[in-house]
Formats: sequence, C-alpha cells, structure tokens
Amino acid sequence: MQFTPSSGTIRVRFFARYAELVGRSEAAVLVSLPATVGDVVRRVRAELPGGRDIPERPLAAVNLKHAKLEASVRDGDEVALLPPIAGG
Amino acid sequence: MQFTPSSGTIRVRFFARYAELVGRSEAAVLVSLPATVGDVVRRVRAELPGGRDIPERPLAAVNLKHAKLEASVRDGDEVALLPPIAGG
Amino acid sequence: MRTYLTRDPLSIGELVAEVASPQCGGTCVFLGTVRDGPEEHGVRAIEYSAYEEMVEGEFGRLVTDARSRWPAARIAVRHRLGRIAAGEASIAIVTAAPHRAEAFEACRYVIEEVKRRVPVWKKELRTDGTEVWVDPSGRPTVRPPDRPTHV
Amino acid sequence: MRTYLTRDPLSIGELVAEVASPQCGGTCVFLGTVRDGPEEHGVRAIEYSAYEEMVEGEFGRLVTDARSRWPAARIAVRHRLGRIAAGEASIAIVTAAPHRAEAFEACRYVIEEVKRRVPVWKKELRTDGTEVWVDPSGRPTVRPPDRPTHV
Repeated sequence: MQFTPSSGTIRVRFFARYAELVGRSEAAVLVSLPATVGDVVRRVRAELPGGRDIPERPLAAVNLKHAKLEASVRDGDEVALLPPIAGG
Repeated sequence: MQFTPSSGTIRVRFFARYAELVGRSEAAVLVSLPATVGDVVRRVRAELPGGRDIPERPLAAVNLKHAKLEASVRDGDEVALLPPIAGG
Repeated sequence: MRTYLTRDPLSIGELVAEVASPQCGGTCVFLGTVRDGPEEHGVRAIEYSAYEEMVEGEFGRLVTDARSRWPAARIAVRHRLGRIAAGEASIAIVTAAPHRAEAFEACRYVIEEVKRRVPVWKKELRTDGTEVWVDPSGRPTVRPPDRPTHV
Repeated sequence: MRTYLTRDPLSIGELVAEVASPQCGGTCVFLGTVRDGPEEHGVRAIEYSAYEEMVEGEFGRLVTDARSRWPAARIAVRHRLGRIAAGEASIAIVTAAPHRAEAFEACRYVIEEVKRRVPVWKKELRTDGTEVWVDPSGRPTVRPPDRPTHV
C-alpha cells in the first residue's frame, strides 16, 4: 500500500472566552493528513491572531463529542475548542 | 425521707391502627406512682377491651416527645401509643 | 408558630419561594407521592392521619437538627393530611443552600428523619374497597377491615 | 427530538408533570440558581452561552447513562441560556422513581455530570459594570473586559 499525502479542511469553532480571545466564533483550518486534534490546536495557536492565548491543551470536541487531543481528525470534521465547562 | 404512696391519672392517647384496636382515641388511666410508660402500657393491655392487641412494647411519647418505655410518668402526663410510623 | 401540616394540596412554588435567597445557588426539592405501582394492590388513595400536636414539635426539632448540621441551609417542609389520591404529593421538602451538596444532603436528611420520627400514619384505600394500614416497610400490617377488630 | 435548552424561565411544575407516574413514589428536583452571595462581587445576572448542537447530544447521552444506572427512574432536564437575573434558575432537573433513594441519586448524578461534561459557559454581569467569565470552581478566569483582548 502506498502512502498518499493529502490535506483536509477542519472547521474549528470557538466558544465563550476562547471566542473572545480570537475575536471570532469559527475558522477553517487546513491540515496535512493524518492529523490529530492537537495538530489543529497548534495551527490555531500559531496562526490565528489571539490564538496564543488559548491554552496548549484545551478541552476539545470532534463532531459534537468530547475528544482527546490525540484523537485523529478527517477532512470535513468540526473541531470545537471548549473553555472550562461552567454549566448548571 | 418517707415514701408516700400516691397515684396519678395519665391521659393515654391512641392513634391510627391502635385507636381502631381499642375502639377509642383516648382513655384516662390511674396508676400508682412512681410509674413508667411501660406500666401504663401494661394497664392498657390488661384493662381496655382490645388492649391485648396492642404490642407489649409499642412506640410511645410522653407530653408530645418520643419516650422509652422505661421513662417515668407523672400525674397529668399525656402518654401516646404510636403504631409504626409511616409518614412522608 | 409555623405550621408543618396542611389538608390542602401542596404547592412546590410556594415552598421554593419561602427558602429562596440570593446567597443560595442550589435548591433541592423532595416530593413524596401516593404510589399505585406493581408493589401495591390497586391504591386509589391514602388516608393520612397524625398525632398533630406532636408532629408540629417533632418537625420543629428535626428542622433545628438539620440547621445545626447545615447552618447555611434554608429549609421548608409541609406534610399533607387527609385523603390523598394516587399521584398526588403527601410531603414536600425544599432546601436551599449556597452550594448544591448541602442542599441535597439536608433534603435527604429531612425526609429520612421524617420517616423515622414524625408520628404520621397511612391507610391505603384500595380499588377493591378494602382499607389497609401500611407499615414503614410498605407491607400491610393487619387483617382486612371486614373482620371484627376484637373478638 | 427532545430539546434540553430554553431561553425562557424554567417551570418546575411542567418538568414534574413530565416525569410523574403512578409507579413513582419519590420525586427529586434540583434547581441551580444565579447566586449573588458573599463569595460573589455583586452579581446582577449571568449570561449563559453554550455549544448548543453539542449540548443536545451530550444531555441525551447523559440521560441515557443515568437511565442505565437507575432503570426505573424518569428524568427531565432543562438548561436555560441567555441573561439570567440573580435569584432565577439556570437549570432544573427532575427525577422520579419508585423509591426515594433512586430519585435522589439520579438527580445528583445528573447535575454532577452536567457540571463535568455539558458545554455551557457563564459570564457574570456585575453591578460595577464589569463582565467576568466564571470557571467551574467559581473563580474568575480572566482579566477585566476593559483591557484589550490581544495585544
């Protein structure tokens, strides 16, 4: 089997304080595949204005479910970066 | 000090199933003093029609507070015989 | 003097309003309702009776005990007496506290203590026409009412 | 599909009616209300926001988990979003079960899990005009909003 380098577009969503930090509620991030949630976070922190203020290891969700930073992402996935939860 | 034998009248109250067993909600019981709640229960069981159906060691209260059968009673006290509590 | 007994339907909203306070972030409510489940034998209603004068004092002591354990808790309790239809509430307890753990614990404490020490009794009025005194474990205590009480 | 979110004031009565059943003798309610106590700094209101699409799914999974632990429990939950004034409820959880222990345990489980995993956030709107994001331990997470967000 041959390894085919490819890239994918991830829809990244920001909430609450994180949305304020980056001044937006979402962004499209292009990553080389295979990639993990952690890779997406690194891109956000490196490239988005204000992104550096988001912690290196935030809570995250992929496609509406909690996910670890080690979870892999695929083209078209929605990754959300979640500030510490404060509901109830 | 001299021991003076005396007697007292105890107002005995019956509730719920016990009131049905003796067919009344209260009775005046004359006891020789000193006496305990247990003595009052024995009199009730021996003398009131239906009294024998009340257990030998029922829950009891003296003057609106839970009391042990060993607690002493005085002239004028109100002793209540309480079926197993089933509130709430 | 506060009265803990009523013959009217219980209003949760009223009790919640009684304990509400800006200091309290957590409120816990317990409602005990007349059940007609598979463990029962067709319960139409329960007739609640009480040693009313003692109930008032016992509730007062119980609430004082709860307040000494959870000093920041605010507590409201009401027990209904008389005939209560299946599905309706016989007791409502509301506790409010700064934090939820205290509210839950105080509420649970109050209902457990009520079951242990407040002199209230219940008689099931069954769909088959019989009436049965219920003991705390939920088992009937006695003979059906159509037999003579004392022979 | 059931919705767990609302922007309207919460109605306990409505939720209690949702779970009521003749099989259930115990009902437990938890209300979380916006607090303005001594630990706070003059809170007028809290602005609640959420990752709404995920909240619906997460609540669904959470309720399913609770039902698998307490199979006889009936559960209703509603979280309010938007601006909620001090003293008003942001969340209401109602659990009904044949016996009270299950109702209490299921109710407590739901609120603990909500705090752990349902993506909702709150910003305190204080009487001094400042607005502060609150973290789960109740401490403000950040700088006052009058400083620039990124330099």
